[in-house]
Amino acid sequence: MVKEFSEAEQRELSKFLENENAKAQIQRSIHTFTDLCWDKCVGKIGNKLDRSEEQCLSNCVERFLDTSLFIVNRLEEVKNKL
Amino acid sequence: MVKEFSEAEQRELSKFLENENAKAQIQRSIHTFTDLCWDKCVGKIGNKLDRSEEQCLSNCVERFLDTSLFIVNRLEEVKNKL
Amino acid sequence: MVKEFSEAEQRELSKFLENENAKAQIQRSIHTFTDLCWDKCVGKIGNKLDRSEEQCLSNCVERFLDTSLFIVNRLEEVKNKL
Amino acid sequence: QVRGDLALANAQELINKMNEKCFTKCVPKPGYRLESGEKTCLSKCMDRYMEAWNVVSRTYVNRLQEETRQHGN
Amino acid sequence: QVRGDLALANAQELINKMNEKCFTKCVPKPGYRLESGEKTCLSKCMDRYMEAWNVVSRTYVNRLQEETRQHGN
Amino acid sequence: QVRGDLALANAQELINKMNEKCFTKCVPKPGYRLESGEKTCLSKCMDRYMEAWNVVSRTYVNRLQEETRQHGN
Repeated sequence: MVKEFSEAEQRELSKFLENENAKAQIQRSIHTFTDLCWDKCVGKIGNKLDRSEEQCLSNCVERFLDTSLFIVNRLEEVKNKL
Repeated sequence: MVKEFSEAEQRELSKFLENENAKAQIQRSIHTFTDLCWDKCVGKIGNKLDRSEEQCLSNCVERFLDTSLFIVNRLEEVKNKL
Repeated sequence: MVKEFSEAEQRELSKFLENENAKAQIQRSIHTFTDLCWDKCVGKIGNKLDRSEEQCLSNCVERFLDTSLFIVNRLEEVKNKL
Repeated sequence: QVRGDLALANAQELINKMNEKCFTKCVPKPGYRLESGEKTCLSKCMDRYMEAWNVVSRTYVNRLQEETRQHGN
Repeated sequence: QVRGDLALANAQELINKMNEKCFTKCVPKPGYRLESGEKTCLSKCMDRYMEAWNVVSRTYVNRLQEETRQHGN
Repeated sequence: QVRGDLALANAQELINKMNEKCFTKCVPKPGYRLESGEKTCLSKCMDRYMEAWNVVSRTYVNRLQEETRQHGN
């Protein structure tokens, strides 16, 4: 009942799954950022996102990622000083 | 060590599990709705929910479900126009 | 391919895993409490947590746990009266 | 077993939510002990939360039944 | 199968988030039915949410690509 | 392996929470770059968050030990 895979097929499969995992992780992040930045940037519901809302959304994602890098780098520094 | 099931038993079992799954999903939804609608509807803690709080809770669940249907239907329409 | 464990090894292993499980649960709780009590107790970011912020954090954890006990005990009482 | 797990998970989730909601409502400034006023508030809050849970539950299950009736099975 | 599951989970999550965000924005006081003004608001809110999702998505993917380019790999 | 996974999950969760809390506190209006004032705030906020984590941790573990002592094992 269980299909046997050749080694080549197994490598193929595990690469495929890794890829799909990375994609799933990216999509989860997009949902998280949209949630967070929507609350920060979008006010009254209009007929289109206005220029400043769009800019705010894009800055929000970029600065959130900068914050993430800043935190990880600073923790690395602290660890290296120990 | 692993008990063998007859086909009939397997069908029975999988129907039971499906049912339990549906029940678990319904209970999760009830917790989610209570959480959301509690924040929207219940103010100061009194000796009983008053009439307007009860009505608000019930409307909150109904309108949330309407919103859900509205969204799914509208997405279907958009997809069919493509 | 699967290593066989003696009974003694199995007991050892399951005790180890139980322990690690308990530790993981405690760490999850610490994250949850820090999240909740940070919002309640920490205002402007200074050069150190001040005395009252520290006291608030510690009281926040203690009272949250008291609340938890209070709830569980009261539910027990209600159940026993039935 | 499955059924017991479900009931347990359900009770645990109810307790967690009550804990969070009632702590927020009744203990806004945690002090050196739970004051008696806070305990009174917690008891009432638990009862209100369970009432709310019942209202939500009834409303949702009615709605599910109605929709099942309308759309066939 | 995996690919389909992923697309489905993604769509489901988008619907859940829109539901929550747009219900909050458009139905602050739930009444006996969804009023037409509320429905108009929900339609617009859905479109805005998908726009926001696209902006966030574009920004994030650009950033990932830039970082991959900079750090080799 | 299990022990390493646990430490890693713990560190990851701490980073995620700091990211969320400190971004909210220090970058209320995200601009075209992280300003130096925002970075200073982030550094301090990280230190405060870790202090808070330590206070919470100490309080909770003490409490667990006390309860274990009182109720036997």
